Amino acid sequence: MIRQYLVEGSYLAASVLFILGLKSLTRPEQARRGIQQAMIGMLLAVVGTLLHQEIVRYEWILAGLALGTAIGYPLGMFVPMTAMPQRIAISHMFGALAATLVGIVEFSQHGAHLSAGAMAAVGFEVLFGSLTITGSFMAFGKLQELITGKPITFRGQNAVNMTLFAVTLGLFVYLIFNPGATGLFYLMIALALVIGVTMVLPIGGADMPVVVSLLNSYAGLASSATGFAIGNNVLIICGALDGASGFLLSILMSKAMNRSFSNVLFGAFGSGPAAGAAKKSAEGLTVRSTTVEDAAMQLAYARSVIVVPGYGLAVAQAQHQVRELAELIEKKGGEVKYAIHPVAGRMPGHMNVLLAEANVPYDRLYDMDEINGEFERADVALVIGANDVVNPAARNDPSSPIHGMPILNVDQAKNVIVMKRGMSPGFAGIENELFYNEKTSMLFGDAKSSLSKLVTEVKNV
Amino acid sequence: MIRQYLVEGSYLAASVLFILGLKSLTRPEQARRGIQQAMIGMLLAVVGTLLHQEIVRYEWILAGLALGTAIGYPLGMFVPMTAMPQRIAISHMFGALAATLVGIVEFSQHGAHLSAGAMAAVGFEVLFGSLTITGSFMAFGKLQELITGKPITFRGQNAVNMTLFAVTLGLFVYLIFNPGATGLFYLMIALALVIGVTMVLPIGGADMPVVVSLLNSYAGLASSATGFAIGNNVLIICGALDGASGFLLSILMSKAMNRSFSNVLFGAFGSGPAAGAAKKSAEGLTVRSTTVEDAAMQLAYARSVIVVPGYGLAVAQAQHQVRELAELIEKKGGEVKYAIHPVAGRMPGHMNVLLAEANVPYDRLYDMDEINGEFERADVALVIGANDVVNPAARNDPSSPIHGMPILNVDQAKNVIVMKRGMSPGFAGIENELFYNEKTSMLFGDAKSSLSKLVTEVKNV
Amino acid sequence: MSAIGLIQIYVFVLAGFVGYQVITRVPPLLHTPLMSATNAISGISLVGSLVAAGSDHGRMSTILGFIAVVAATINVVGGFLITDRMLKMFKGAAKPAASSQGVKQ
Amino acid sequence: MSAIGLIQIYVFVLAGFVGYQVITRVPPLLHTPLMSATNAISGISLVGSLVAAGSDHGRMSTILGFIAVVAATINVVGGFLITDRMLKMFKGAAKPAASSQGVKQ
Ligand SMILES: NC(=O)c1ccc[n+]([C@@H]2O[C@H](COP(=O)([O-])OP(=O)(O)OC[C@H]3O[C@@H](n4cnc5c(N)ncnc54)[C@H](OP(=O)(O)O)[C@@H]3O)[C@@H](O)[C@H]2O)c1
Ligand SMILES: NC(=O)c1ccc[n+]([C@@H]2O[C@H](COP(=O)([O-])OP(=O)(O)OC[C@H]3O[C@@H](n4cnc5c(N)ncnc54)[C@H](OP(=O)(O)O)[C@@H]3O)[C@@H](O)[C@H]2O)c1
Repeated sequence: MIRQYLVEGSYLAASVLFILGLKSLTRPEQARRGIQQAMIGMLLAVVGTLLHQEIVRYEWILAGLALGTAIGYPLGMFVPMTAMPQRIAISHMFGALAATLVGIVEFSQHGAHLSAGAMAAVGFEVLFGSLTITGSFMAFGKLQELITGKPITFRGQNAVNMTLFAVTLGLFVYLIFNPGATGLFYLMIALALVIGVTMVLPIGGADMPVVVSLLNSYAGLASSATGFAIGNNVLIICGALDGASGFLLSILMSKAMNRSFSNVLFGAFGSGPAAGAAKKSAEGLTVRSTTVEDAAMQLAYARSVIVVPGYGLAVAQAQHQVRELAELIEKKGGEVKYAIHPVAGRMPGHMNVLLAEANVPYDRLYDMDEINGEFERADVALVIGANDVVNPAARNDPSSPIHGMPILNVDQAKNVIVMKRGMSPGFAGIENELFYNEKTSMLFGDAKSSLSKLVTEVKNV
Repeated sequence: MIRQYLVEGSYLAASVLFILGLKSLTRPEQARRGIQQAMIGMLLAVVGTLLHQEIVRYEWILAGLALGTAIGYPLGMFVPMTAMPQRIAISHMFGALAATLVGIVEFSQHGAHLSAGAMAAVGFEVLFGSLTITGSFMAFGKLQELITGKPITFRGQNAVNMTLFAVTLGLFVYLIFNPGATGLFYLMIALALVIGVTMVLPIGGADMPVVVSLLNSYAGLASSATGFAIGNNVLIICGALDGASGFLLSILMSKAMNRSFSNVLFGAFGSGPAAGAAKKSAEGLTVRSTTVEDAAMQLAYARSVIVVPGYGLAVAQAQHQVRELAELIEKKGGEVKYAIHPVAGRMPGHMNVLLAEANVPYDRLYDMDEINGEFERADVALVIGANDVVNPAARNDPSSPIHGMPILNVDQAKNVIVMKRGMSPGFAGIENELFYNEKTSMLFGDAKSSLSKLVTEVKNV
Repeated sequence: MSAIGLIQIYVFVLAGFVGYQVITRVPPLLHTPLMSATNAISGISLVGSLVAAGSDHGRMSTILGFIAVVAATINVVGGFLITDRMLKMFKGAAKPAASSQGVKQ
Repeated sequence: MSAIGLIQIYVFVLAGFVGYQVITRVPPLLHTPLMSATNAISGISLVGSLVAAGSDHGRMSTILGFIAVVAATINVVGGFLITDRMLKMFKGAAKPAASSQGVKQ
């Protein structure tokens, strides 16, 4: 009896600490402490569980904890920030795997004796769990470029997918009323695993972040279902938190990209069709390229510089060089601000972590809405590896695939310097007028090496 | 079985609709629809309950609903906005009464068979319920001026209160383990009723709003306890919402008054002691009083006027005249804004409802933080029945009882016109330097009649 | 305390969080309607009162239940009516016409 | 569905509200740490996995439970470590000295 109180008390405390932990993320100064509280919550919940009366043998538990820690530690400590998208994708796979396996154990223990409600919970759990396992793994593969990032489509794909989906759903409903049909249960799992694959196949690698967030919310729902199945509230709560987070972030990304969910999931975007239009507006326009020396002069004498980082900064891993350059400019008397577009990079908050890693204080980072009015007063806008998020076509060209997406008003600055390696398009695969603007000078080359050279030059000015 | 689903389903729907209803209050445009949804939620819950299998006779129920509606309708439709504080106080009494009676019924039915947990819930319910009944009634009496608003104190009061409290608490704990002690149960209720009275007696009438909010949260806790006792989640949820609301509003008021909770509850403030200091800073200073004609000239030619309403506006019921005057000034080409201090009046949001009643659009109402920077650019600050909330002593005089309370920066306006009946102090019972400021002219008289005269004069300018 | 009692604590704690977050975001403008709205919602104790008044557990239960129904109904009816009455009064920039007209003169 | 099943729905719905309200207030600055934090917290499925791995319900349960423990532990350990690592990097105006010094030159 006392033991049960302890177990339940630890779960309640954990739930509260988790909520407070996430709440702390609303304020950067408190975030770290809040997450540490959440860790304590997790510890409490684990210790509480070990008191559970059903647990009789500890050797497998200890082995599992040890192995998990051995794998989790490097994943936590050594994965570089640039690999965060794939890192997160793969971790959803682990979460979903745990939920699915717990569901299978539950089913194999009670099988035919499960009530309709319990069977619905278990079924839901393994269904969402399984498709998240393979879906996340596919997303990981695309992001890590183990699989081609191109959408993979074949004729009749939609018909196949719909059939698969309908059959699986049918099995789920049948099992609720006939929980004894063990074979069908495993068939349902197998089909759900296949759905996870076919669901992600036709989506382009660049759309993966939205998919990953959506899978996050599926993993959350699977956790909640586990909670319903084994009667555990902390699981229900965490699942709901997780589900809400994944869902809201994927909505946020879709919105900032000005696309609908269904367009992301079924659009096979970011590849073929758009590429056709790529060269369309470039005709008859010329690009002005500049040298490191000229760019250094401009920056050294600028009173106000706005840095616009993009995905290319992450690719080049040039965050430290940016900070160095900014400090130099400040030494010369200029003011440097960073303009962060909500979908710059490849995941929400990508540029923020990247620059934080290089010790850029976060009060120098400005959200799009805060800084857009300041471009017209800026002497230089320094665009580093950003492309789509500064493309004026989003404002001007109704036929552009990104039309309507809010962008940073870089073209209003007095001068624009763009650093990229060549003229290749960004994520959306479209041409960018900004590069042909008469205010713009292009500094071609890898962002990291260009920035290092700029630092040396500015020092000498 | 189906019936039980319907009942529970209606409760779940009601809970969600209540939460959404309160959430809608975060946005004025949606508020009305949200509250109408909450009404639907209430209807659902009531209809759902009538399906409950324990209910076998409907005549008392119908009689109760009819009588309650007959009393509630006028309380809802005809109580003037100025009487809102007492209106709200008395309604907490009704809420607590219902909770307490349900607790008594529960106890009388199960009595000695209640488990410790259930008894704790029932005990908590009647304890908080009872003290809220009498406490709210006392607060109502003080606000309605049926009882003197002065703190009523007697020697040994604290000792008596503490003893009462300790005995009641002792009974509560004893009952948890001996739920069969029926006599003690009713004794506990009787003592809790007495505590409600003695708790409120020593608190000044002007501090009642804080007390009322606190009683609101007690009533909420009593509801939640009812939910625990009869196993009803919608009660638990509503109780928690209610409790949170009452608690947060009382904190907000205390903060805006720059006082601690314990100071409000045990301070016997707003009466004797402060009044002694009343005349202290007034010596050697003179008041400049003005005429309606002069004030009308000033207002008619002002480019920018900030109206500062206070409790006196509510007393005088002059909200319609204010709006009329403001419209006239606007016709003459001036701009009129309203500066709303968080504790102007006698309850949170008091000035807002008052002005809304007179059809002043709410985007003309500015919170203190929004408008404080604008006073220095205002030609005239028109202070109507406000006193403490514009008292510079809060900034300048560390010995003042309101020192540290944030105030409206009326003294930074180019001219200040103060409308009040005489030189009597406001709620805090202290002198106000602002009235002796050389920029200030006093327009003595009841706010309503002064404003009417001003309207006539301004028309003629 | 039973398993159900335990889960009820979760419900209470979570509802407290929701309440805290919702209420802290209500602007001062609507604090008075907020007070009367929570008041109306607190009339949900009607649910418990109805069962007490309608079930067959002796005369005392019925009478106490009846009084409880009356009290709770007063809060529901009065609370919702007054809240709606207040919210009806809150208007956004309803008359920009009137004032801009004024400026033009 | 039992009475407990019903209450669990309340827990889920309320937790969803809490989640919605908390997450919508997280600033874009911390969206990446948010993703990894929810990831770490989702490792709570460890709780179910531990029971599966440690109870005596046959070899298959134990092995599946073991794998589940490993998977969930990876998320807990990896997730919390990486979140903390990220949050450690976020600094407020740490070097106003350096920059104002620059302006003075
Ligand atoms: N953040 C999110 O959550 C998220 C999620 C999903 C999708 N997206 C999408 O991702 C895009 C982000 O826009 P963005 O402007 O940040 O990036 P982008 O449009 O993808 O452009 C990146 C640019 O960086 C350049 N680049 C690549 N490697 C470089 C290197 N080593 N040095 C210098 N430049 C390099 C590339 O040009 P070169 O090859 O010529 O150098 C490329 O044009 C948006 O379209 C957005 O919708 C974002
Ligand atoms: N809002 C809340 O939630 C709340 C809750 C608790 C306490 N309080 C306290 O209430 C006070 C509110 O400040 P306040 O500035 O609004 O009011 P106040 O300081 O109480 O002053 C009101 C003034 O109005 C004048 N007045 C009364 N009747 C009038 C009439 N018919 N015509 C013209 N003037 C009239 C009075 O002076 P004459 O008698 O000379 O006319 C009095 O000085 C603060 O101290 C606050 O802490 C507020």
